[in-house]
Amino acid sequence: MAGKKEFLIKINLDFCKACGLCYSYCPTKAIGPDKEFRASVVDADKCIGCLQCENYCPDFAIEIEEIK
Amino acid sequence: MAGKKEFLIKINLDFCKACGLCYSYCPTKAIGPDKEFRASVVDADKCIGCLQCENYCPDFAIEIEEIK
Amino acid sequence: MFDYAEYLRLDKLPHIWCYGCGNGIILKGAIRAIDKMGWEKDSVMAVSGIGCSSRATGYLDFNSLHTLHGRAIPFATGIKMAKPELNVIVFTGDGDATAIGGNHFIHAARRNINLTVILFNNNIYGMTGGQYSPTTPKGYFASTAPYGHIDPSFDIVELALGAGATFVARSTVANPREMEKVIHEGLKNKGFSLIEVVSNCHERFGKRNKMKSPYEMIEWIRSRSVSKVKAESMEAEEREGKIITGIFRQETRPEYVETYDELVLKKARGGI
Amino acid sequence: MFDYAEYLRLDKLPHIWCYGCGNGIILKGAIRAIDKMGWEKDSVMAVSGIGCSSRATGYLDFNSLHTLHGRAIPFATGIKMAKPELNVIVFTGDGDATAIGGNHFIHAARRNINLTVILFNNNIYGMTGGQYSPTTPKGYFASTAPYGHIDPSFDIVELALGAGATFVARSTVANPREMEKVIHEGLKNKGFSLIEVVSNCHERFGKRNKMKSPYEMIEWIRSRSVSKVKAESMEAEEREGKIITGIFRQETRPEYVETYDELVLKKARGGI
Amino acid sequence: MGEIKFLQGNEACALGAMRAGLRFFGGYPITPSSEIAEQCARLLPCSGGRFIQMEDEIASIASIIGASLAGSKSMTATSGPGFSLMQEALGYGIMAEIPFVVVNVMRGGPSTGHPTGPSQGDIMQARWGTHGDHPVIALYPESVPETYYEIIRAFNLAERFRQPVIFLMDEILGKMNESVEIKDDISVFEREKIQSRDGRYRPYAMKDDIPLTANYGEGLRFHVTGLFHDETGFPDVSGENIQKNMDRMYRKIENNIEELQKWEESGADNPEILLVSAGTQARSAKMACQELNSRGISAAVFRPVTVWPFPEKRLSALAARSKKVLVVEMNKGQLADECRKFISDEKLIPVNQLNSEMISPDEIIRQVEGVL
Amino acid sequence: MGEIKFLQGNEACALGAMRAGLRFFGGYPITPSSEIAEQCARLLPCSGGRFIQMEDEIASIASIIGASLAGSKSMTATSGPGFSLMQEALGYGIMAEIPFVVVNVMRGGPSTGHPTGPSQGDIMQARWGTHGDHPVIALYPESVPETYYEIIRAFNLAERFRQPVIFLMDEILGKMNESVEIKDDISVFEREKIQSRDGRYRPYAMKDDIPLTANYGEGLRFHVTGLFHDETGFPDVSGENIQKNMDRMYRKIENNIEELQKWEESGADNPEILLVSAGTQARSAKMACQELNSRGISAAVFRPVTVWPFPEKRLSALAARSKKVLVVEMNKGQLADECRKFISDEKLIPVNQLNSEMISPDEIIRQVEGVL
Amino acid sequence: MRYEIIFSGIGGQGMILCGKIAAEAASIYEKKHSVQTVYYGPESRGGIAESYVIISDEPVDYPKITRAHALVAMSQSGLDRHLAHIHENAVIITETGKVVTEGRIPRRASLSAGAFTEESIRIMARPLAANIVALGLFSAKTQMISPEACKKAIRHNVPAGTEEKNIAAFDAGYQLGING
Amino acid sequence: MRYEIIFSGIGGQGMILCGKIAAEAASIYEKKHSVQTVYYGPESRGGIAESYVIISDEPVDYPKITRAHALVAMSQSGLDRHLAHIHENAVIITETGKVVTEGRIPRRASLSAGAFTEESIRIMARPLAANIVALGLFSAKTQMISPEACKKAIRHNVPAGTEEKNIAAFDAGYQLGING
Ligand SMILES: Cc1ncc(C[n+]2csc(CCOP(=O)(O)OP(=O)(O)O)c2C)c(N)n1
Ligand SMILES: Cc1ncc(C[n+]2csc(CCOP(=O)(O)OP(=O)(O)O)c2C)c(N)n1
Ligand code: SF4
Ligand code: SF4
Ligand code: SF4
Ligand code: SF4
Ligand code: SF4
Ligand code: SF4
Ligand SMILES: [Mg+2]
Ligand SMILES: [Mg+2]
Repeated sequence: MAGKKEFLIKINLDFCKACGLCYSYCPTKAIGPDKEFRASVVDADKCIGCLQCENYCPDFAIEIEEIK
Repeated sequence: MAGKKEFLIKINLDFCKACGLCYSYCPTKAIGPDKEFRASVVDADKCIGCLQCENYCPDFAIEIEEIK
Repeated sequence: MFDYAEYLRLDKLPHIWCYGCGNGIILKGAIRAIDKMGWEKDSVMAVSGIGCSSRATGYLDFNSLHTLHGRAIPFATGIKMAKPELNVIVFTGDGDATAIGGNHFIHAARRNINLTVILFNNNIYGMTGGQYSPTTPKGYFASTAPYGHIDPSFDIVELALGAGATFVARSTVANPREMEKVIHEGLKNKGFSLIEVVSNCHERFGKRNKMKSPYEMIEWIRSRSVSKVKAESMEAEEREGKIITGIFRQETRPEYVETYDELVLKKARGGI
Repeated sequence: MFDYAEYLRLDKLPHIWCYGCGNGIILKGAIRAIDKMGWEKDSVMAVSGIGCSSRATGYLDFNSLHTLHGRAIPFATGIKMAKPELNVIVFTGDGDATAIGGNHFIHAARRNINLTVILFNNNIYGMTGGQYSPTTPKGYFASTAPYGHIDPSFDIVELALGAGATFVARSTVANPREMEKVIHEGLKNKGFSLIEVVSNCHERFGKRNKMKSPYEMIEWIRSRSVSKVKAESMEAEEREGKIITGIFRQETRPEYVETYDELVLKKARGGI
Repeated sequence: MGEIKFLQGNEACALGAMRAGLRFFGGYPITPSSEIAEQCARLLPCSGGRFIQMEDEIASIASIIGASLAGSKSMTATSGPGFSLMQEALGYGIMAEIPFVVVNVMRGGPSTGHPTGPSQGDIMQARWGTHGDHPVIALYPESVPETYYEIIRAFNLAERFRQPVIFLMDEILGKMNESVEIKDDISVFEREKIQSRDGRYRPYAMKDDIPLTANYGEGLRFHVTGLFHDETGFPDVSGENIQKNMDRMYRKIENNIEELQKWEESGADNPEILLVSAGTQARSAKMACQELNSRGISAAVFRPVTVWPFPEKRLSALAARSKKVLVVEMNKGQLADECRKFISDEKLIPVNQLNSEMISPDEIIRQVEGVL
Repeated sequence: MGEIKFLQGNEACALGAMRAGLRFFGGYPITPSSEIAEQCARLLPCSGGRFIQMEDEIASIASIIGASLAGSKSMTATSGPGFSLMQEALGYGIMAEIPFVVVNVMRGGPSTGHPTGPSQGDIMQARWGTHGDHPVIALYPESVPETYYEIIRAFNLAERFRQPVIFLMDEILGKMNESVEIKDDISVFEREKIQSRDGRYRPYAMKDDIPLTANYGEGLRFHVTGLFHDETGFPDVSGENIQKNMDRMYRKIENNIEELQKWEESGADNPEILLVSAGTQARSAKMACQELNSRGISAAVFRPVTVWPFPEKRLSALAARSKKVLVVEMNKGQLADECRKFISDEKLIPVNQLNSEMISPDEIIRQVEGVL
Repeated sequence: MRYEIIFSGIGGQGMILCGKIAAEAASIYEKKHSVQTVYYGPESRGGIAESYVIISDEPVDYPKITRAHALVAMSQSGLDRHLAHIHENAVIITETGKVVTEGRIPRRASLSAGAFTEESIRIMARPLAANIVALGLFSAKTQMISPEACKKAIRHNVPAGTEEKNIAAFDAGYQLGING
Repeated sequence: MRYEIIFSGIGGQGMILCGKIAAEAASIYEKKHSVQTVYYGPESRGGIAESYVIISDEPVDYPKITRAHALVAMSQSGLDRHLAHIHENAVIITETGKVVTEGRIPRRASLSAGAFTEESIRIMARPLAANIVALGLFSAKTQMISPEACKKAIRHNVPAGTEEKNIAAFDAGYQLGING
């Protein structure tokens, strides 16, 4: 789809403490919990770059980068 | 003069520190300073019992009593 | 005739305050207000910190406690918690209550514990020789402000309101009868009451600021005083430097120790 | 992409805070706001007291100082007086700033010294295990309130206003972008700025009060939040228990150290 | 036999205080003492007492002084940083001769130091922390059951001598769990008061150098101040009055030193090696001593329970008969330094460790072997 | 010869501090120290420094620690009650090794005590007032000119050893007027800094056990904490690190004890009678000594100027040669007690008075005659 | 005899409670002498949190570990840190999958591992009682404290309402020990 | 020789300033050694406020009074309290009318009294300089400190603008001494 932005979801599992905030607040469920409740990418295409996950993550463990 | 109240001006010179507040605030100048600036009765008849002197005296050194 | 002697430890007089010091005027107003409450002397507890003003407790024939600089309120809090039936009155100064004791002041206000705080605000540290206090007005001189004072002052009334006090009032020694009245209102409040009384210290403040006599200072105070009602219709700039008098809050909220007894004591007994 | 790493001491991460602790959300918001100021890192001085929240300074690649419980503000005051060119930011908690440090808080506000205080209000003493703080809401449980808490809370915004702060705002972790904005406004103010950020501590507060997860707690915060504008049209009872967010004062008044330098330094030099 | 409870040291401190008649606790949380406050918050209202968490440690100690003056047995609990903040008001309590108990659960210092580590670093501070000359009473138990009983003794001494009592614990003790037998026959000292007045009531009228001040609110209106004062309670800063009262305040302790002091001796009689150690650290010394004894080395342990006034006389006598005295402490040698006053430098061997662990029996034995 | 000024002790303290490079004073007034603050308020802005009156003593000491970290030589001044309140932050200064000077003009204690009376009651508090083990530097001059020069030395030692220095005065000294010769050749120590960084800047990198921490705001971003910390300044509460740093902090003092310690000896060589006395009280001892000497009695005075670390070694040597050692103090015997550690009880005679007056030469002579 | 146990883990795993239960069981319900001490970091969660239990027929003087007879290690560091402080024939209890034991256990020591977290999740749908499962295994393997005493102490120490689940967790652990 | 002076009075009478002027005069302008110490009560006004001055050719050790050579007493208590601490032939200076001296002065002591307050009021319409008048009398009677030195010290210590009045007050007191 022309014009649709794409995003890279970068998760740092060394920092992630599995609090669940990022995926709880992700409006598109582009991300979700892994087996140990850490953040993991469910469907990167769904990401709309709203940065909710990044803003709520207390642990500097998830960042969103726009792919140009 | 009938109805005019009379007042006893009681000054305790042991307590008086010569601050001058009582006679400064006396509206009738019934009281005034003595040689050492302590309170003294100038003219008891002028006293109207307004209690200004008593209220301002910081030293419990002057009290007004109505003579009945 | 009002019998001050009834409430005084006469053998401690004359007091140590300078001639014409406003502290004596406030002490008298407080005595008249307490008298109106009709309390047994045994039931009254007078607590003070350290400062000229804090010497007040020594002259009063109540239970009396002269504590540490700034700490009158937490001492009083402990007394109230231990014996809520005591009528606890705190006598304190601008330095005592709002400099070193500022934290205790706002916390007691927050808790709404039933203390009546009579704050002698002479805008200076009197006892230690005239250093600036949190209420010394800008531009005036103090022993630690030799080039003129630059600190903005606390508005003690605003501070008490901000902290949550249920009774907040201000009066001055220029108006002893009004002062007596607001102290009386404060004593009636079941909760934390603050009565700020602006007072004169010609010795440590006046003399450095071209006001040599008690009378001059009291008139200076009078000249800056406006009632709350009048102040409300004034512009902000006009209000600058004014002493606004009156009752600023008079509210009924649950008292701290009563709440403790109702909720905590009850639950604890039921629960265990 | 925002580069947090630029401002972090990465080797100190992961931080010691619990999973989902709001402290991390605030730290990030603060970083973004500081970034907007365009300051050199060398010119930023981060000062904190003691508490979970006060650990923030250790993670920031600025000049940083972890002081004593309650004393971050007077340490910061000394730093500002010594080197006014530093941009001094205080990271503190509800206990640190309004319990033991309450007095310093109101005095710095009074002076209008140019410090930006970011106050992490999680309504509890996190680090020591969940004792009630001056902002723990009534009726909730804490380790020292086993029968339910009875203290009225400080409204920190009201307290700062009452003390004379020139910038006063409140935000919450439920709204990280708004938080970032008000912190940024606070940083811009040349004078004392207070930004209270209501935060979540599920570990020490939530778990005792039927909110086990960070998410639940943040939603609880959100559910109680109303904007200042909206709150103004609410009845007093309705406002009860609400977290009112927004900027409550934003005012220009002379800054303390600048005033000192303009008046005192000048006069002293002229006069001697 | 009384009920047996399994308790944490901090919990035993709170329970013992309740047993001693605690009616008011004003405190501010700090690791590793907070459980004492938490327990008091839970227990006090069950017996009609009251708990308050104050805004800081200064307010806490001020509040308990006020409550004590109003007749409630009172206590606060803290650790090093808070204890430092309490020093001014502690001096007020000593000056105005007011009974209350201050618990200091020692952690690693100075400053914030090591909040969750043990230490015995505040022993000298307990003696000298507040300004001016002043006598001090300080107790320091070694175990959870002893904590329970010594806190009761702390209250009894406070009430009897009209003096704050400092109750030292350490992080290990505060957080340790042990069983305590709660005995039935415990004596609790109730405040004695001179109620009679001829003319003005004299709250500081003395009986055997101890003022038997009444409580506020019981009909005798009196004045209390932190200035030097005379029998009436009013300020008197004349040289004679100051000298007289300072002498008396010291005398009140010295003349009752046997009632105040308490210590434990264990191990060999007339030992060659004397181990001196207080608090939980003494338990390690005792284990070491047993091992030494079993190896045929004549060793004993002297454990002061009353730390201040320090049981100098007894220890001095014991030391005189020993060849070496090892003072074993989790600090830089505070009690050892005190012992220098009456034990010669040749005999005295400080054994110190400041790595947030108790000195182990092995280490003590190693040190003993080094001097044999 | 320098200018001669007639100064009050408190004034000399402020002027000397200015001479030492004082740039920031944060204080809270208290009798009998307030003139120091007042003078600093007047003098500091004249040299581009700044003065602030804080809301209390805790804020005062906190502010000067902050200012010192930002590069300004800093001082506060107080008396007993304020000094008690400063203890927690004083410990912070020791732990984080920050240079500043705290003046305590001693008055009658404990508590509010006798605000306008002199005493030497805070000498032990200066050593042990804050919690946890810690080394201390404390100076105590006897006269107005010595105050001027010793306060300069106090700043120099603080800067050199990266440690708060406690400057003791007494009410007599603070309020006394005397003339002072203001010399030109005074050496002022300027803060040495290790500026180089390999990787992260290490503010607590040591040179001869002393950290040469940079100032904030000069391009090296570092962290300071009151927790135990390693060379990087970040917390490290491991046992090894705590032990290592506590040992080093003590060593930094012990290894430089000769540079730190200062005392005065006057009177007879190899005296039979040795008078030990500090501060203004020593001046009375010196007059007594002269009189004794003139009566043919072999007497001398030992006056510690550095009170902590106490000049034990020298005094011990002197005492060994004397028959009796009288320790003359306006307190209950605090230095005398310290002397018990190295002078036998038979030799040691405490001469104490606590009536808010200096012990007179006559009284000292009377005491000496009593033991002859 | 003096019997020493280390319960080691990280904050949140309940090793401090575990030690308290064991010590209380020994002291109150088995009438032995016991003492429990703790070690923990400043972190609220995630730092070291462990406890030491001494059980003896005599009053216990030194309350810390000299050489442990048993080590319950719920984390890797908890195992590794303490291997130097155990008896050569100590009983070691760890969680399967979470703690690597290969090549680390002294030759004469006896190792028992269990899937504590799984068991807990099975019993109460949450991992919270993993520590109690481990305690059950410990009780079975060492026979130092009877299961009855342990269960009494568990009832006394776990939050009201969770007693039965915790007893079940203990039993599960105990069974692991009997069977394994 | 060691010369000791007591300046005694109550707060507000300026006896502390008086002592400072005397000591400064001796030390700065006459190049002797001197020291001044003070005693005062907690009261802002009205309590005891006095100072002690030691002047000597040698450095002064003990800074307090052993036995005073001169006593300037502006209050009754200031005289009475110190009579025990003066040399038998001391110089005593008091204010006429304010201090009763009859039967109190030691036989060999020399007493000089003056109406200091009156003099001050005459000179500056206020009683403030009574202390300086007394200092003048002291200077004349004892000759311990030259009037020149005193005047220099006065200029240095009184509030700006009041120098001349104070010098006049000193001269008036000095004249009293010369004449009396
Ligand atoms: C801890 C402590 N710090 C300082 C002082 C010194 N001090 C005594 S009174 C006072 C100021 C009093 O000011 P205020 O409360 O306004 O009383 P005032 O004398 O003006 O009535 C100060 C700073 C003290 N006694 N204790
Ligand atoms: C003088 C002193 N008293 C008490 C403490 C213990 N203490 C450490 S942090 C803290 C409370 C912190 O609360 P807050 O500031 O709200 O921080 P949070 O942990 O909630 O973020 C307390 C009481 C201390 N370190 N120092
Ligand atoms: S940026 Fe928005 S949509 Fe994308 S993962 Fe994060 S929260 Fe989900
Ligand atoms: S918010 Fe951060 S820490 Fe929490 S689960 Fe997501 S990535 Fe992990
Ligand atoms: S009562 Fe009034 S009129 Fe009478 S003397 Fe007093 S002030 Fe004057
Ligand atoms: S107001 Fe009182 S003290 Fe003042 S002059 Fe009048 S009577 Fe005397
Ligand atoms: S100094 Fe000021 S406040 Fe104190 S007694 Fe004198 S006039 Fe009153
Ligand atoms: S205890 Fe609370 S405030 Fe502290 S780190 Fe955990 S969640 Fe955050
Ligand atoms: Mg005042
Ligand atoms: Mg908090």
